[in-house]
Amino acid sequence: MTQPMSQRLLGVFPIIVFACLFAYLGVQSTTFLSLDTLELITKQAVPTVIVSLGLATVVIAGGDDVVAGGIDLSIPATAIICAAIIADQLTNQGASLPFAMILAFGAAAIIGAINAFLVVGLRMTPLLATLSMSVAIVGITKVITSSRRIGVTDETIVFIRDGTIFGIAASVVMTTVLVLVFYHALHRTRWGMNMQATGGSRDAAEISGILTRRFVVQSFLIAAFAGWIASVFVLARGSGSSPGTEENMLLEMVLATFLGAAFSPRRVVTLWGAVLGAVVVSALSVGFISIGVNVFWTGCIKGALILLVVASASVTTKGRS
Amino acid sequence: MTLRSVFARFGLIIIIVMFFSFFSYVSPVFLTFDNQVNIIEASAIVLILALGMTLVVAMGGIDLSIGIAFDFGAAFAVVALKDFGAAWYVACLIGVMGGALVGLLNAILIVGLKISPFMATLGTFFVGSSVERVFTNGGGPISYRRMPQEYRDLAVGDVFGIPTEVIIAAAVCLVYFVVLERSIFGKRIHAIGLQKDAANVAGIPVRRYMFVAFILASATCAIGGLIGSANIRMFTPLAGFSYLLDAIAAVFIGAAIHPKGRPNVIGTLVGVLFLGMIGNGLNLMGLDFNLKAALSGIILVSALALAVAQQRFR
Amino acid sequence: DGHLSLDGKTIGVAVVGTQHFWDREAFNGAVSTVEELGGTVVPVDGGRDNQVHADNHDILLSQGVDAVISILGDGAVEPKFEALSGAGIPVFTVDHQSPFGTNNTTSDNYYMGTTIGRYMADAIGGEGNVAVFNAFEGALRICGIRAGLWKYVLEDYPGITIIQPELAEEFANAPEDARIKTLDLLSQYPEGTLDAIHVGCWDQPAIGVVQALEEAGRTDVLVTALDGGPDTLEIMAEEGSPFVANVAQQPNLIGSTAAMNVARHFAGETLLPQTFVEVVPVLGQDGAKAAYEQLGYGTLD
Amino acid sequence: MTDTLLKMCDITKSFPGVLALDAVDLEVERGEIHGLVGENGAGKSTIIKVLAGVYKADGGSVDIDGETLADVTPRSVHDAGVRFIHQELHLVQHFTVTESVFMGQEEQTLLGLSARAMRAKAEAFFETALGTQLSGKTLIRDLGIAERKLVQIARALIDAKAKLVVFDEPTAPLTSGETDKLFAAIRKLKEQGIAMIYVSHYLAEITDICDRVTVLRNGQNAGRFDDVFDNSAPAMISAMVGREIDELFPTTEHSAAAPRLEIQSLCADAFNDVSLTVHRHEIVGIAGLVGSGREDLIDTIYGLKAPSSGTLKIDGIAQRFRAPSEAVAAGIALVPRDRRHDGLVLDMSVSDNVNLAALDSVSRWTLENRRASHAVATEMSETLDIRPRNIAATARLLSGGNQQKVVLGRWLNKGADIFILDEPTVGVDVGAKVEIYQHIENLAKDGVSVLVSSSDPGELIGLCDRILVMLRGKIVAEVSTTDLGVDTLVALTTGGAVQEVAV
Ligand SMILES: Nc1ncnc2c1ncn2[C@@H]1O[C@H](COP(=O)(O)OP(=O)(O)OP(=O)(O)O)[C@@H](O)[C@H]1O
Ligand SMILES: Nc1ncnc2c1ncn2[C@@H]1O[C@H](COP(=O)(O)OP(=O)(O)OP(=O)(O)O)[C@@H](O)[C@H]1O
Ligand SMILES: [Mg+2]
Ligand SMILES: [Mg+2]
Repeated sequence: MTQPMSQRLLGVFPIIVFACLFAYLGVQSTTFLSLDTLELITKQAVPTVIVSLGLATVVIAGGDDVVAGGIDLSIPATAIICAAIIADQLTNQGASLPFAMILAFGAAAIIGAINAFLVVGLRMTPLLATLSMSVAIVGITKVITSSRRIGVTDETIVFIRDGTIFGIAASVVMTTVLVLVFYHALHRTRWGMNMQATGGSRDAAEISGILTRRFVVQSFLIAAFAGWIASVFVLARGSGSSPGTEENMLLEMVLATFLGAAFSPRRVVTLWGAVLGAVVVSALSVGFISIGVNVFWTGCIKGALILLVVASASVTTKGRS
Repeated sequence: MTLRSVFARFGLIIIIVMFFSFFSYVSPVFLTFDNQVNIIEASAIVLILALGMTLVVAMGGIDLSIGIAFDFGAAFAVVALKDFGAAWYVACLIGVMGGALVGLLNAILIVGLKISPFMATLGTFFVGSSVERVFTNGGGPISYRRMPQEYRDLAVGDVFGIPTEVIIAAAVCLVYFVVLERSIFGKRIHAIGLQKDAANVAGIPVRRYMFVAFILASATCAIGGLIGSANIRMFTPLAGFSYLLDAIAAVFIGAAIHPKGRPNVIGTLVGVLFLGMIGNGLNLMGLDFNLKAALSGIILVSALALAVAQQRFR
Repeated sequence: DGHLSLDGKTIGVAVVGTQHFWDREAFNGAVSTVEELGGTVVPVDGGRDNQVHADNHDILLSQGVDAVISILGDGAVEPKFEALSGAGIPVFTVDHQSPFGTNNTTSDNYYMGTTIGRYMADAIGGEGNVAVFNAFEGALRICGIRAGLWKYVLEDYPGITIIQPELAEEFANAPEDARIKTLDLLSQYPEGTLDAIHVGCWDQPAIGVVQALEEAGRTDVLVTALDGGPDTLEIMAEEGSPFVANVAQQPNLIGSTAAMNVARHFAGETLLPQTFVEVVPVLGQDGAKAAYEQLGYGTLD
Repeated sequence: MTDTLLKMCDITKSFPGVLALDAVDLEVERGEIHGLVGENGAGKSTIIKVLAGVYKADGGSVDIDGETLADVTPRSVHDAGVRFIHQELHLVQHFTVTESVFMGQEEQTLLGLSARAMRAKAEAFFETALGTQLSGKTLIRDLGIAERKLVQIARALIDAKAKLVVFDEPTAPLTSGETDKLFAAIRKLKEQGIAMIYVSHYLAEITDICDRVTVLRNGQNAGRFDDVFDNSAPAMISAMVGREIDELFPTTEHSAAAPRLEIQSLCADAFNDVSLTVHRHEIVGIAGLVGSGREDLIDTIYGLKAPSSGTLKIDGIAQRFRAPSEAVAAGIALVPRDRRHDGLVLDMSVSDNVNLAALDSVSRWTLENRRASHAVATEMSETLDIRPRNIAATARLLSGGNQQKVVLGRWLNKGADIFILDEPTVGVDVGAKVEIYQHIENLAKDGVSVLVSSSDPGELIGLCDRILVMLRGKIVAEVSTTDLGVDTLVALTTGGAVQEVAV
């Protein structure tokens, strides 16, 4: 039952589109196709990659129906509140980084638990639960920071921002390790397969003896965990916490994760798809700048491209079923 | 009647009444006629957008681009008035058509290209935002202070003392109620929302209905845009986005108080008024604005949780 | 300045966002002047996210530009400036004073804050209750200066009370948001108990404030704000407008001046740490009309 | 071999308004195949779901291996060695065969999943236990229904720890060849001492493989057959329905009149060059194995799929349907094979479902006239004897047979000229079957053209005037049903060799 060549090509069509685009950008700009640019692209994608790991986990465990299935829109807000807590502790309260991180972890755990309770306990639509949670978290963040920027000069944070490991940006190395850990857990272990089954078909999973509720709960906790981890990189990126960064991150996260589904031959949300999606979105931004596209037009081109890819993915999937 | 059954029947209503009493208690102004009118007036635009959203959600979709439709409605109308000297009613028509254009794009993406509504309308949101920015050379407002009084009256006029925007919102609400809850069009929309394949086999032209519904929803949101632009006599690019969350929240609060958990017009109305009351009440309480932001978020989560819990107790 | 040139130079222009009139005009001024001087522009836009804005400087660094003009932004950009200047790329800031910048081109924010304070105090006869929209005081240094000095001036008027808590405007959909908040405020403070509303750092919300006052028939409440873009000057110029005072900036000129400063730098001139671009205090209907003309926005009849 | 493996005693379960199980006993001995039969709504699925831990019983006890289960949960039951092959194809569409077979029982080492080993095991299991070749890498969504059923079975059995396997109507989507394979597998399991509960509406299957049979009626025990013979079926039927059924099929001769539906050289992916004509007053059957192109043909006629070439005429006028709505407008009605997915809007009421296709006729100025629509639904539920007689009931809550009647009612209400029935009685009990057959017969009498596609040869022979046989996407025979034997028809559908079949 092997697929014919043409179908396999269709399966990777979205990847081909982007490969062509990047080749074009590379020809147009002398700097785009270089290792330095690649490092820059991945470095800038780091916070999005990490929150997308969280979202991908929730989607994998909850199913990819964005309204009724699994979605967690509160991850960026979680990252922002954790960043605010850490920045506040470090700069205003004079606490140590580990203590600040533990405090932030507590906050993230509470958020994850509330999300899980709302979705699993009360059976609230995840879209709704996490969207409203996001609003609440952003509000609480404002109380913590009084809507002010809090700068951070902690050594570790600065190392994550500027440091290198084996000559590669520290944040990229750390994120790569994190991605591998996530990938192994979700795609290469029994636990991960059960998580995937839970999202693939709740009924099927339950009948196979999988405790689906537990997995959905875990997915929200993991998402909050991803938000917590991301906060450190958010702090590093901004050398502190700046108000109002969650909105952009939210859009990029959703985009990256669901764009990733278009990259997957099975057309489902996967971890590596989400990571690739985040990197591609970041590469588009850098690429457009490097060939001097009018800044007012970049959003339009980005949006159109994404629609093109998602449409091609949807058309090719329909063609096979 | 047990406590549980009382809660199951009236849970959210009790919460609403509790908040109402609380605000009346802490703020002497809350209960005044003027302030109640303020709440209703401030809810008019949100209600119109939430109704468009109700239609889409009832059909099993979601529309993240209602803000763009709102903006297009405002932009088309203001430009028609300002640059083409159109009569106010012509401008209204053009505005609604501008909004419908957004719906058309959604419909083509969702019905024609079979992209999921979430992704498609997210894409429309990106493309639409960018078009707005390009069109306004980066996002500057288009102000038209000397717009015809009739057009301004869409927002600030009144009929027998009732503000026009409230009348418009009520009219849209009534039309939506009839269409969605009483007409056979609505019945078919609900059938599509519940089980698309079955509706298709039952001979409902699903694709055509979805096409029409997405356009209708966007056109409705454009009416909100007309009022919005009349309110401040200008078109502010990307203004519509700020209504998205409230619209979604209102629809789902409304669905939560429906016996079968379906999106519905009356529920949406209740949801919008509830959100409006909270916003107004917190404004009147004299809290620090950061604290207010936190409280309104926490109230939103709690209210939604209660609404859903109430349903579970049935 | 006819001798100035940016021929063969590539200049990065980073702006935090372009939705607001001020930001966009400063950006356009910088871009067009760089191009007029024969330079090539690499433009980047942060989409109103200070962190994205900061990140954009890394892209400019990797593009190997000759100089960077950075418009607005918060502390997140400092390490990026440090990296740029470390790589020998001079940074010219706009409205953002930085130790790593070669020069900051800006309006005199101190003057703006005190001037608008005096104008407002005079307009309400030195006493009364005033409300203020002031969400950005803590977030941006320039806003801190403007709102802080406004308050400093008001300390001289014991009869003026600033209503607590202060109000917060939203950045997105600012006029409509301010309109609704003003309506709520008006129902709280009936006729005779509120004398003025001030917007602490800019003036888009003032459009909605004026709208609400007119709707509620409360044009006895006076409005003051800062920036003085064409839209708000037009409102001020209307008959009987409650919007009585403003301090107009010249954002396009500011951007353009920053670009000229880049050229001056390359021409070997020594620049002062800050270049101040003139602001135009605007008082009353006639003042608005005059300013509108003076700033080259056209004429208002 | 009289030692009891499973003993369910006095199981009582009520749902709001329904006493689904009323002190029911079910005993299964080690190594036996135990049949469970009963009309639709008799309580078969409910007692199985009680055993599975899906429903909590109101009363009664469950003993497995002589030990009373303190808590009947999916896990405790699974640990006790009970496996379920559910009627629904619960599978993840985007999983591979291997992933599906090992779902919930993945094998892993310290380094992670043993993907290769699992795949080899799965493929070997299909080969040896089920006699099929199936690549472990194929995605479920690329499989046919029958293959998915096999995956489901493999999943339940692959760990080789099963003591009791419960099959809920496993053969419904299978062809007779596959059924034989399945039976072979079942017998092999039995040799290993594994007991089975076998739920089916096909009594021939029951008499074929079951050792003992429990009959339920109205949520109560209605008898147990400790010895099952080939000729036990009539006795079972009378226990099930509480009366004798001698006439399953109405026997009217139709005088075929003018042609109504004409198809010429219709081609699509799954079938080729199909031509057929259905006249007024005529019931035409389409026989064929699952995968013979029968299903795609029906979908294509109804506008669900597009043909690549060929013509379709109604009353002599060429038509091209791009969607079912156009077919409906041309007077065609489809009773689909998957009524839960395609037939009903499960969360709408019986009334709404009955009126869904003909809403225009119960509306005034496009507003729904509720009095009219309720009247229509009430009348339809009388005519078809839909139980419960509550038109406000949600369609989801009806039993299979009653759900089918609602679908039928919708089209009777719409008044279509051409009825296409795809597997009209799958999962429908004998009593309801008779009623449905009678309604089909009445339609033909009234001048409607009927096209029945079915995998039940007996049904086709009993019901139709003519049968077209499809094989590998082509019509290979057209036979009159007068004096047609089941074995002949089966021989035609399987492409030759006459086989022993279950009716
Ligand atoms: N969850 C439920 N809620 C309410 N009623 C139920 C529920 N499950 C089953 N019933 C009712 O219980 C009775 C027994 O149903 P059950 O499904 O066990 O019958 P069955 O023998 O499996 O029928 P079929 O042959 O159609 O499969 C029916 O009247 C059914 O309507
Ligand atoms: N949630 C529910 N509430 C009420 N009744 C239900 C519910 N779920 C199922 N039922 C009833 O349970 C019965 C059995 O459902 P099930 O899914 O087992 O189908 P079935 O009866 O086996 O159908 P078929 O006869 O087609 O095989 C149906 O008669 C239905 O009325
Ligand atoms: Mg059953
Ligand atoms: Mg059944």
